[in-house]
Amino acid sequence: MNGLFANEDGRFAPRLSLRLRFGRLFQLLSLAAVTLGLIVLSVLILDIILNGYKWLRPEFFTEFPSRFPEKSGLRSALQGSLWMISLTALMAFPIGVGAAIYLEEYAPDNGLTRFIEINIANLAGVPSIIYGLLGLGLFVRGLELGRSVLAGSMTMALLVLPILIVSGREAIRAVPQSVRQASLALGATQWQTIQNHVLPYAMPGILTGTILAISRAIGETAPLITIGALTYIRFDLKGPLDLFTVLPIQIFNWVSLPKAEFQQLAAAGIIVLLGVLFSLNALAIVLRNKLQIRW
Amino acid sequence: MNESQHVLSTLLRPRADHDRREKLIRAVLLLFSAVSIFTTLGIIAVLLRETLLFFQEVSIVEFFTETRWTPLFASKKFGVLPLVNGTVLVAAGAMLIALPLGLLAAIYLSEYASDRARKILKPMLEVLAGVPTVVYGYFALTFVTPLLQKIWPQTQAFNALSASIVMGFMILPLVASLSEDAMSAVPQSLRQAAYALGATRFEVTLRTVVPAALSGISAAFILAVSRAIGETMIVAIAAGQQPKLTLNPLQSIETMTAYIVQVSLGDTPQQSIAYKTIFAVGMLLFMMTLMMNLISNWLTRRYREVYE
Amino acid sequence: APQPAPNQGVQGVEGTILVDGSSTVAPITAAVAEEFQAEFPEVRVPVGISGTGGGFKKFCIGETDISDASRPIKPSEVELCAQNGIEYVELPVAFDGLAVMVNPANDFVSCLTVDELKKIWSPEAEGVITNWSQVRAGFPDQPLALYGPGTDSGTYDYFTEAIVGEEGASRGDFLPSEDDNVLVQGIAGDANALGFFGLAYYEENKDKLKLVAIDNGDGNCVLPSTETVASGTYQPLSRPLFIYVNRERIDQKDEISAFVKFYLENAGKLSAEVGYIPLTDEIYALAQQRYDKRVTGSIFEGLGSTVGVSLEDLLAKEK
Amino acid sequence: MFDKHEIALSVKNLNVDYGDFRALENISLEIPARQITAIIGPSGCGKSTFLRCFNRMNDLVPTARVTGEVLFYGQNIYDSKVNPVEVRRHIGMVFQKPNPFPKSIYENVAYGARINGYKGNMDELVERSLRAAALWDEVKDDLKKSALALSGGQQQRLCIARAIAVEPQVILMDEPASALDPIATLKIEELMQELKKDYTIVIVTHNMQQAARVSDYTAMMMLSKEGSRAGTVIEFGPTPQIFTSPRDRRTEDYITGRFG
Amino acid sequence: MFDKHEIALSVKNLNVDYGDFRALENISLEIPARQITAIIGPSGCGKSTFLRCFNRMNDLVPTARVTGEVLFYGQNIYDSKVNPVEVRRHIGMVFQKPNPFPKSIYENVAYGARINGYKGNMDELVERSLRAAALWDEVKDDLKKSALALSGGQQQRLCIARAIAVEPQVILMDEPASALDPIATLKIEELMQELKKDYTIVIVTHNMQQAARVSDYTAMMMLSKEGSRAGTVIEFGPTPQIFTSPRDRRTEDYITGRFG
Ligand SMILES: Nc1ncnc2c1ncn2[C@@H]1O[C@H](COP(=O)(O)OP(=O)(O)OP(=O)(O)O)[C@@H](O)[C@H]1O
Ligand SMILES: Nc1ncnc2c1ncn2[C@@H]1O[C@H](COP(=O)(O)OP(=O)(O)OP(=O)(O)O)[C@@H](O)[C@H]1O
Ligand SMILES: [Mg+2]
Ligand SMILES: [Mg+2]
Repeated sequence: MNGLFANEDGRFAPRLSLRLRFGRLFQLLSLAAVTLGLIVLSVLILDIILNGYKWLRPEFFTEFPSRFPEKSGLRSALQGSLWMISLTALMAFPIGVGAAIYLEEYAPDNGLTRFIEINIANLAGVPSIIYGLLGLGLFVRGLELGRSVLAGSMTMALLVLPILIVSGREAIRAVPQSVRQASLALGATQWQTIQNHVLPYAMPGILTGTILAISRAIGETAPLITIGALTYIRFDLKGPLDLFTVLPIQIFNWVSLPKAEFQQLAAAGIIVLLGVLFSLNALAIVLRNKLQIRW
Repeated sequence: MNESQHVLSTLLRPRADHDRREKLIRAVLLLFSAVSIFTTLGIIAVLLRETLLFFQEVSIVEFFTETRWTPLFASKKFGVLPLVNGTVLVAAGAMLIALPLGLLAAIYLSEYASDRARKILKPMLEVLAGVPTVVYGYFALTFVTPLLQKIWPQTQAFNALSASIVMGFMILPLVASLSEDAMSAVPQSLRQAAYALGATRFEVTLRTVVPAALSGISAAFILAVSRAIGETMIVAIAAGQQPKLTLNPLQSIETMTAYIVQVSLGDTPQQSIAYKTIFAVGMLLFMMTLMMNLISNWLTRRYREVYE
Repeated sequence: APQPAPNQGVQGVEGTILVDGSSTVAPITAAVAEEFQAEFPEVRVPVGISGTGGGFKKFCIGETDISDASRPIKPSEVELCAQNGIEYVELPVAFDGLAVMVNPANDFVSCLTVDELKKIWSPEAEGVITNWSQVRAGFPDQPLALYGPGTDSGTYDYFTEAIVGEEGASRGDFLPSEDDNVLVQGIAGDANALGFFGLAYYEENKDKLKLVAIDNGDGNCVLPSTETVASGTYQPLSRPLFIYVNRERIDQKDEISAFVKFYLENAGKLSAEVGYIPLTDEIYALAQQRYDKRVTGSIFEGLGSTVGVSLEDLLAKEK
Repeated sequence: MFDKHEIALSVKNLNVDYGDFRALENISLEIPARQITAIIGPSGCGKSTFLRCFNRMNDLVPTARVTGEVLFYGQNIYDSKVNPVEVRRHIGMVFQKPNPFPKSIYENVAYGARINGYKGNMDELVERSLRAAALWDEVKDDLKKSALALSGGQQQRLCIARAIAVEPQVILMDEPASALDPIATLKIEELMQELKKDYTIVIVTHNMQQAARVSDYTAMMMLSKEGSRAGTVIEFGPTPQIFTSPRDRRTEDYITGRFG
Repeated sequence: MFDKHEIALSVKNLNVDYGDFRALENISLEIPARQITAIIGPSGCGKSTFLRCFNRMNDLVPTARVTGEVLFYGQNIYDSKVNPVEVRRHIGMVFQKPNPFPKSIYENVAYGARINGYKGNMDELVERSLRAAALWDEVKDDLKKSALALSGGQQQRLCIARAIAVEPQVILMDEPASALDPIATLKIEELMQELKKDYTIVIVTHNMQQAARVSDYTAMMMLSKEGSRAGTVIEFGPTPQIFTSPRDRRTEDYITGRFG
């Protein structure tokens, strides 16, 4: 190989084989990182599935919780989770994306903007239980929504907003400036430019944020317990102002019961929760893959 | 001349409907951003009153200098340092896993994996982020801890390390996903420029793509650190509830969040001083993440590379 | 078993009964609610687990109708209720036995005296009593690892009061967890372990744990069981569990009075089903009387403790 | 100077600063309507910056500050009452680096018309614009293909088609033919001649021949003085005059230095 | 054909497909060492695609498939034993659209030298490369400034400086002067004459004058046949011959159609 490029004049020392070996090592390392993550996931999921698959019978979905494991189901929790996720997404998505747009596209570079920015980053680190306290004071008591699924969703929306905003901003920032210029030069208004170009091109990144946010919201327990989501519900959820429970609370509850069968029931509950998560995310993922542009 | 009149009239007749719409949209979006301010104000309002009440009974000096934290014992000591210690220990451990592995995973997905592989692998990793944290907690306790005990027999049944490890894996997809997005958004022309100079894929990745995506990567890192500090259930289950000033990850510790959840779901009367501690601890946690964010904000502003 | 069809059961009574409070008591209330709703399909009884403290906070400002409690109401909570004009009827519903356990690999401990437990758990023991040989002459030279419920739990408070003599007074260097299943894991995986928690969790994990009998100073080693707890021979580690009912709403809302009545009638059977120990028939009868008369306030007021007191005596005194 | 031509754009005492750095200094000139005006000058002297002043694109560069006036048929477009969106709608632009939207070819062309509420037949408009930009034949079979998969020159012509499609009154072109082959260049130049019947055209070019060939008026830009890095227009007049008898020594040097 | 010149690159039966679409068809030619070879032809005929074949940049286009051989001093660079990194190290490239790194000017130039383990004085190398690319005077006071704040032409010259800095054996330039003013163009052309003493240069240009002025050999590309969209080299030879007595009718049409 070195013979090929013979007139190397000694002013460079490319040491290519070393660099290539280094690169291969690095590639292996990064592949290992992905694999390790997936192995952990598989072990975790396998463990759960082995524990719980027996309980995934039709009754598991149609029955309410009971003190008898065989008669127990997660009907109310599943309803609650679906309601809560939909309401949360409905509130958090527009607000989160809107805020991201404002900060990237409109906000002047001043103190207020910087304050908002830091504020958002900071909110991402506030423990979820504190959001629970906030939700209890603000929505349950302040707005008198009671311990309704609406109050829970609003709390959850606040909780996931930072994730949405931060990822949304990064996605929007990654849209090349030249695209904005092209659109504005055609006489598009700023909003038209955002609506027709910035948002569509940033959508894959925004959807990643949405996936992460939904994932977070669907698995959270502590803030909902604090605002008074109930663990034990034997009736159907009829509207946004109704009392509710969610899958992770039901799981949390089963896990803490003494009977071993309930532990397995919890595992089955987790399988269902992951199933819900998967189907919701699948939608976002399909969309994301469709929308991905390589510049 | 009618042309100039026409131009003049259209120029000075800014399409009123458009204009009003633009203003409205801008105002609404500003309002959306302000939600975060209201949230913060709300949190401060929730925390501040009780925190002040707490500090009327306990001196701030004791809070920050005392090395024992026993508000629920008969002999009460209010030194928050053990809790801070636990939080930092677990979060640092989790970051040691999540940041390098997450970034490496992102690099693999963005720079090495084929299009098809990426489309399959990325969502699979993201499922990791959706497993309820309670599940992770049990996983740490019943799977990771026994493993650790085989390696280091002195490992306690509840310990910081297993919580750190599992939390690291929980946060990994957050880092990987967001970083991968940032790297995918780096224009292909930059990669070409580097390749054309005889850079290997490794060098293109590390010297061109990663720096150009640094803004997004650091945003992911900050979210990850914040998430680690704020995570509750894993530590509450697997790391124990024993506030201790130690750097030994094999020991049981208690984090600030685990303490907050323990007390807020526990049997202590909510009017007691013991209960008020959670507001003081929450406030401190809030301040800590705020400091961290101020610093990282300053850093990213300095080192951000804008590409076009 | 098939669900009762909606048209079965008692008609006419409808509404929602909000229950919140201790997670220890919640399984009993949930079991009662399950049976109750089968009979009264128009009544909805959701049960929350905000903890005894969180439950009382909500109860005393009128947000809930019934509060589950693993300890009697405390003075600050009494005051809060009073401020908001909330009167309540306090009703014991079951016993919770506290079991002391070691790892099955431990072949030298079968019985411990209260004094030995005190020696192990008292605050002075912290960093001092760290080896089984220090507990009793003849125990092997083997490190001692302690497990117990979180310091925020009623169980912990009860245990420290009963063993050490002061609520919340104990050494700090034990491994606590809010979750009894976590403790099971801990003790099952640690040959040096000694720990305590609710008897129900032992019953479900007999193969992983070894139960320790308790000698209450009289030389008799007693193992906890339904009989020994109910009869009061397993002392001092059994505690009563309660529900508190909003006095005003009993009369305002038919569904609540129906529910409480149903609760007292069925608590014995149902609490046993979910792993707790029923009170004696006499105590249930006394509780029923107390309820019928709508006696408000706590029988423990001024007492501040449930350790070593006989529920039967206390309730009887009230008549 | 151009008694026979109406004045479309008139620049008065224009300065542009990027932060501390003054990029344009004290420019005044008048651009005749329905004529082609070329801006020439060495790289980095501020041609693109100057061009961006005509449709307020400099608003988008955060550090840029424009002072002075640009009158569009007598109306100062930097007046606070004027909406820049409206300005850009009437004064279109083709950029130096081709910047197609990452959408299909069709969508790229149709976009501007769509947002401006074009009421005619869109397919026709797209075809007409692509033909005018000499791109139709190459892409007619594949209008759905992503614009990013086009060659450099194709992208540039697409951007021209896109700008034409909204039928602005002025078209600013920043080196529109720099990425084009002679045939395409000629077509673009013919297109300009065509467009000039109705539109005012300002082009930046560093191709002297092109300037000489197509433009009616030429503005010669240079760094204002030795050592400074601020550009200015040192000479402006009818193209033949600039190319045959420039008054400024530097213009002569620049032009002759290149010709031949 | 060029007995006096060693052959640096030799192309044999080269085809390139983008997915289903054949972009280049059956190209064979030989590029002499230490000479300047120009590739001319209409937009979209595959000039850039062809150029990218010389340093395996097409490897980076997922849909692109190259068949045939490109021999570099006799060694097929598409051989599986050959590492593309090594190829690119020795066959440098300047792209059609300027693509500076979002780093400082200095870092842009130093980048390639650094990764290739340059042993000399980096400051000197940066200065030398920037001077060679005729950019030094404009940026010498501000080497820390972001490359993105440069004008279009400045960016292009920066990319040239960056490519020179690693001292490759062959330099491929895709329309290197398309964004440059005549002065800078002249400097680049002079630079090429300078470089050609040591280096082999291949440039794509649509500027006939430029091709005639600077190149020693010229390859004329066209779509291979009417109706097809695959490009090929229809004529190749010494530049004077191509420009004065082309053998192919289409070459003559193309060149004469443009000149004058
Ligand atoms: N990545 C790609 N995917 C699909 N088709 C492509 C891609 N890149 C180029 N093409 C097509 O291949 C043909 C040749 O493109 P190429 O960029 O090589 O042209 P060119 O001769 O350099 O043109 P120009 O002078 O306009 O730059 C064009 O029809 C173009 O649309
Ligand atoms: N965004 C910016 N920030 C700071 N300086 C800038 C910016 N854009 C351009 N400049 C500087 O302003 C000067 C004029 O730039 P401009 O792009 O207008 O030149 P130009 O005449 O169009 O050059 P070219 O022919 O190379 O395109 C240059 O010195 C350039 O470095
Ligand atoms: Mg320019
Ligand atoms: Mg090209």
